[in-house]
Amino acid sequence: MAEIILEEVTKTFPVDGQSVSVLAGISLSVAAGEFVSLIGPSGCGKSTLFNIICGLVKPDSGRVLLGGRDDVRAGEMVSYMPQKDLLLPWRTVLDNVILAREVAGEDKETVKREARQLMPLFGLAGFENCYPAELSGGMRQRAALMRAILARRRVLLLDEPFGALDAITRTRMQRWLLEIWDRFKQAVFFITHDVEEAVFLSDRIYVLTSRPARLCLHLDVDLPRPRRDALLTEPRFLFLKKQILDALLGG
Amino acid sequence: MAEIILEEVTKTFPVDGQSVSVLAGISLSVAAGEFVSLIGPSGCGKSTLFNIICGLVKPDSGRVLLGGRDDVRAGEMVSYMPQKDLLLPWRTVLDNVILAREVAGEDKETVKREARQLMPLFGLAGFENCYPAELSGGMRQRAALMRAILARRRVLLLDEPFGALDAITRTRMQRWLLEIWDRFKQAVFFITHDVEEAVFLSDRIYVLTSRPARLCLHLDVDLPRPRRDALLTEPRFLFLKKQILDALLGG
Amino acid sequence: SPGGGSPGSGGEELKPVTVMLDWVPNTNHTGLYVALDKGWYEEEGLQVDIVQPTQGGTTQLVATGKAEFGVGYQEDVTQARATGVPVVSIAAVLQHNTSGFAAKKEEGITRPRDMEGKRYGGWGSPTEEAVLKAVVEADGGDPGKVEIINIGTADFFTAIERDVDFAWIYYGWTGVEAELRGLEINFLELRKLDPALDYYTPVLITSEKLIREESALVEKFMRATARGYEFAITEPEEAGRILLKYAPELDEKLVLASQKYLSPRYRDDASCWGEQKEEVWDRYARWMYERGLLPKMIDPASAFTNRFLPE
Amino acid sequence: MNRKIPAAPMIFLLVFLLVWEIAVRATGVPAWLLPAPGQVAGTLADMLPLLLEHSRSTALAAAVGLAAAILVALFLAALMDFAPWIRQGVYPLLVVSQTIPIISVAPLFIIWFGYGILPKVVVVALVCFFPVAVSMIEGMQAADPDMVNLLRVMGSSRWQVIRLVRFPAALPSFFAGFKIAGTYAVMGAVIGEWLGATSGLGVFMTRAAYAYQLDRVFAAIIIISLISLLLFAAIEILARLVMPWYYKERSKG
Amino acid sequence: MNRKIPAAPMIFLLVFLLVWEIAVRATGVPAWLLPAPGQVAGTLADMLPLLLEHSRSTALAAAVGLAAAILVALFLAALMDFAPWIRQGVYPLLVVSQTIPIISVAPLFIIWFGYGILPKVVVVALVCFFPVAVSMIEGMQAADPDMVNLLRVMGSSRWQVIRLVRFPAALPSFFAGFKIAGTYAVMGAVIGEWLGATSGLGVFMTRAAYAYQLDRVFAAIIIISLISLLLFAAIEILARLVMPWYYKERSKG
Ligand SMILES: Nc1ncnc2c1ncn2[C@@H]1O[C@H](COP(=O)(O)OP(=O)(O)OP(=O)(O)O)[C@@H](O)[C@H]1O
Ligand SMILES: Nc1ncnc2c1ncn2[C@@H]1O[C@H](COP(=O)(O)OP(=O)(O)OP(=O)(O)O)[C@@H](O)[C@H]1O
Ligand SMILES: [Mg+2]
Ligand SMILES: [Mg+2]
Repeated sequence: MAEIILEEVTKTFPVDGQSVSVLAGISLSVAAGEFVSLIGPSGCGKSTLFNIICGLVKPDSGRVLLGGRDDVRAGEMVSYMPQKDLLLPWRTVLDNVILAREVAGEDKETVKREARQLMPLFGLAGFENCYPAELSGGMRQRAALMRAILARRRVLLLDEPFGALDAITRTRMQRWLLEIWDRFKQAVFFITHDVEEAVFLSDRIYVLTSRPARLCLHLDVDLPRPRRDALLTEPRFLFLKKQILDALLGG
Repeated sequence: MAEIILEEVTKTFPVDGQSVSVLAGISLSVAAGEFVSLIGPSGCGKSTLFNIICGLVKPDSGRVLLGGRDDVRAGEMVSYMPQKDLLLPWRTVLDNVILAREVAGEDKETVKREARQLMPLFGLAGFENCYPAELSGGMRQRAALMRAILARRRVLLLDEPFGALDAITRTRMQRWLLEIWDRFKQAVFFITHDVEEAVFLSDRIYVLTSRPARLCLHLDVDLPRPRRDALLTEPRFLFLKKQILDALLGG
Repeated sequence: SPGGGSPGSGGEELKPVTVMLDWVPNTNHTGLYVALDKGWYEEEGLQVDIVQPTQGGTTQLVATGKAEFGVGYQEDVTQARATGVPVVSIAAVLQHNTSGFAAKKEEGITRPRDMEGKRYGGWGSPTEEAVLKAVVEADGGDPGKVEIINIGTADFFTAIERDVDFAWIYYGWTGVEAELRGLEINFLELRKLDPALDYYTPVLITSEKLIREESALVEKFMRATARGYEFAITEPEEAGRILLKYAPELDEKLVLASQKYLSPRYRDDASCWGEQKEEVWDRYARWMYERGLLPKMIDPASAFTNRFLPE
Repeated sequence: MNRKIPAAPMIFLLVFLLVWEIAVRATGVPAWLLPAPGQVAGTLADMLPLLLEHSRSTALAAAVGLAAAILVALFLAALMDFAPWIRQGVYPLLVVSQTIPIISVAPLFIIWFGYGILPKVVVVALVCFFPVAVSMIEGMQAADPDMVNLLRVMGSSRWQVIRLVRFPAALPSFFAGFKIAGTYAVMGAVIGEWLGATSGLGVFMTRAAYAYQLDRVFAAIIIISLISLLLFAAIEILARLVMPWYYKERSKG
Repeated sequence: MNRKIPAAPMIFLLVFLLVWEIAVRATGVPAWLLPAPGQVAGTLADMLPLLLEHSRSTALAAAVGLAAAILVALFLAALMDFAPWIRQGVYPLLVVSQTIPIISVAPLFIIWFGYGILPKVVVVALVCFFPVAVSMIEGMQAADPDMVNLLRVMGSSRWQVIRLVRFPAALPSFFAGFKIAGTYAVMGAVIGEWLGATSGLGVFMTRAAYAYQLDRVFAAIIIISLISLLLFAAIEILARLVMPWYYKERSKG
């Protein structure tokens, strides 16, 4: 069953008096348990698309179905990691990462215990009681990712979760994200700028053109799972990567 | 002559009651007209190092020399692009990018003309009169980069300028940054997480260990300039890249 | 503008003069407004500006010369002079004290000792406490059994609605209003309770300096003012209407009724309007001094003067 | 704020008046204690010319005083940003300036400023500058310290940091203080008139109160409220003009 | 704020007093108009026990009124965040509530609340709740809309959004309003005492004013200022306790 279905979604923003078309008829879907990536030039409308799925931005036309219905509150199904980390400055790291569960009314202490155990995994051990302003850029991003994952919804929307991470940490987090995904069978919808990352992680990849965004490539990543590091140099992998890069260049 | 010299700089932050050593004796230098990169794991202290160079954070011990002197105001020599874009939300894109020149007392209209011409290069044409909140993440980063470059100082400190950009835009901006650098002969001190990017752009690369940060590798990039895309697959390039990755893994 | 002086009719320069009232314009001030309205001040070469003040500021402002003339009370002038504020009373607006204690009829306060066990609503001056104590004591009551509450700016009618049983009123205004409302009250007139309490209230005041240096001005002012009050004595109805012209915010019925009550009492048994007797000043100052209300006894003869009253 | 339903305040006001009217009639409160809205409306209509005449001088004093207050407040806020010791020295004095009951030093006011419009203006300014100054000072302190640092690295002078970052960052807070001050301005002028004046709504009210005409007092209060509401609305509109970025961001959702 | 130089306010105060003393002596202003600080200090020392006794009831009214004001303000601010029509309907009424000169409706106060501590508390609350409410409302509106949106996506109720984002985001603004209100509280109690009371600094001042003892009036003003400053300092300390994240961030540089 499809968790997310977008049908011919369009969106126009008024920019400086004129109206700029951002999304020009996007249709796509993310099935249950699927890992789908979204790639596109900077400023093409990826974050806007996420905002539309979350119900934060109203599309000008087109339909958004969550779990097959158009009347479901996004919050019930979807957990969202925005591009800006949006950590609450008045909450410590620990209090920030448990936010979604606290909102859901769960016992704070239980969730905190769970969160404390995950801290080392996100490289945040020892910083539980820091305020966000005391973290480095990458640490903030990891905290935001942790908050989204701790929410435990059926769909994870991740907007460039690894953008501020160094190569090593990034690789480690990728591997670990795949593990999580495998374990909890959430659907993941993933925005990234890193083509290699997209191919390595995804079942399917949508590539968008620059503004106004249209789909210019819809790619099935027919690589076996579990994915191993060795994959990165295999011809099929490189071929897929090349296809995407070409689509981006051509788009 | 060295534009920036750090001698045995150390820095400790109080974190949650305990003191966490962040920089454990860092000595490095950036010569006039040189392109130097800084790589290190997320949260190791790279941004802190930049803040120390700018005089925003006081080191616990060690010396910072700018232009060979320790009494010079950072602002006179250095232009800083912070990791957070820090665009002023009440100024339009155009007014944001000219900020440093306006502060220097230059005629606003002249600088604005100059800025307007550069807008397409940064992919911001048509968004001159938008407020930052109306930009995408990547566009904000490009505006912040543009602001730093328009400042025209002898040293450019860039903290992950291309983190939020897609592969294509990123490549284009890299090439263009090299051009600028070639033209204006500024020294560039560059924080990045992308090892390939560092090797492609730099004269020299410093690699830091994780917290507390120490230098674990100091690498001369002995690749000819001008650098071409073909370089990316040359053995020497791949060797240097591998050396850095090993240092990061070992550190 | 209400209360303002009109420009001179003749070509000669008019001397600007400020009169500061004691409070809101009322029938105590009618003579001033009549003189203003009839142009009698201008005839004397004065351009008079009548200003409504804050409570308590008039005496100081007259003393400093910020206002040439003001409306005050004997008690106030005595207190001020004892503190060194150089003001002098130049006319008694009313010949006798028309104030007293009032209560609703059903309270049954017909003499001071009935105040025992009742609650008195005052405005917080030390003198009123002393007065209250004196009259209750003189009537054989225990002043300690009278509860005193500061009702500040609240008016009599509101105050007696709740928490307060009796208060100190001017009959010429509040008592008349009670009559108009048909509210039956018991009124204990102060001067009937103790002759020492038959002091002048209100009075017109000026500063010692003005008397010393510009006595001609004071004379001119008083000439026109006396004319105004004489007119108010003989023509209450018209005088009341003149007051209403300058203070249209007031209640017409109340002003006219009050004027009718006050007009015969401006001069009363005196030989002319405004006359003051040293005996009255001396008696009340001594009374205050004996009760510790004054830091020192004043010279009653220098606290007032009749010399500016027209023959 | 949704601008499509300006009916809401009207409805609230009507409900409020209705409750008041009914309460007065039901409890039989006499008019000299609490007049019913209907009666007040009648009085208001009768006295309108007189009220408007008095309003003019009150409104003028309020406007001039408010403008002076804003200038003083902005100046002080900027000054206090220059050094912590100025801040620490001046802030308590500002607080003290607000704790002096104006009425009790009224004679001084008249001696210093005379009987004209000046003392009223001074009272208004004294009442209004404090909320603006505090909001501005706190708002400037709340500016993102990283932005301030960025400007410092750019070589900004202190004054440039204030002008380019702290002031604009403090604008939402400033307008909160401005709204408070605007609300107080007319009231301040009325209090100023109690210090001594020949015209103005304060004069009107004291006289009406002295004559036990509470309906007239309430008519004046209605005029005061209307002027205050107009002022408040004007400030709200000004805020939208001065901070387009702020309202744009907040109307996205 | 640098906590290492608490000498600054003292120095400013001394300079201020010195200027005042010299001005009084130089111009020969009589004591019944403006007493010199030296004289006031003497009076203050003499009258201290009496002043402290009066202070007690004033301070109590101020504290209780301020606390009530904070509660009302927080409640109203939260209420107005629930729907734009509530906001649009209630906000003007709040403004109107501030434009009514308390003195002119004093009789109503007394009818409703009698002559005990209650009318004073009500006056203080009425004076104080408005700055807090406005600051809170505007501060809540200033919360980062993206954070609010994030909470919405998490499925927060309106109340959760208020509690988890809008309230904490509004805290710096809230404390600005709290400081303004705290400054007004003691003054409000004194005004309340003018409406009718049996003890308190307002009563003391009225009596002293009747006897032209301006030195006593000023002694009372000094006590009022001191209590207000203490209250102000307490609010500042409270702010530091409640918003450690805020002050941490701002002391980095
Ligand atoms: N103001 C502060 N207070 C306490 N700790 C701080 C503060 N600023 C930075 N730190 C700590 O210093 C360390 C280094 O931070 P820094 O921002 O320099 O890292 P970085 O190398 O730039 O990381 P990234 O690549 O993730 O941006 C982190 O552990 C961080 O928690
Ligand atoms: N609130 C807004 N008002 C006006 N324009 C907007 C607004 N939000 C987004 N836009 C515009 O919509 C376009 C797409 O923005 P979006 O953030 O979706 O891009 P993106 O694909 O996420 O880019 P990036 O990779 O740089 O984050 C941009 O041109 C941006 O200027
Ligand atoms: Mg984006
Ligand atoms: Mg960093």
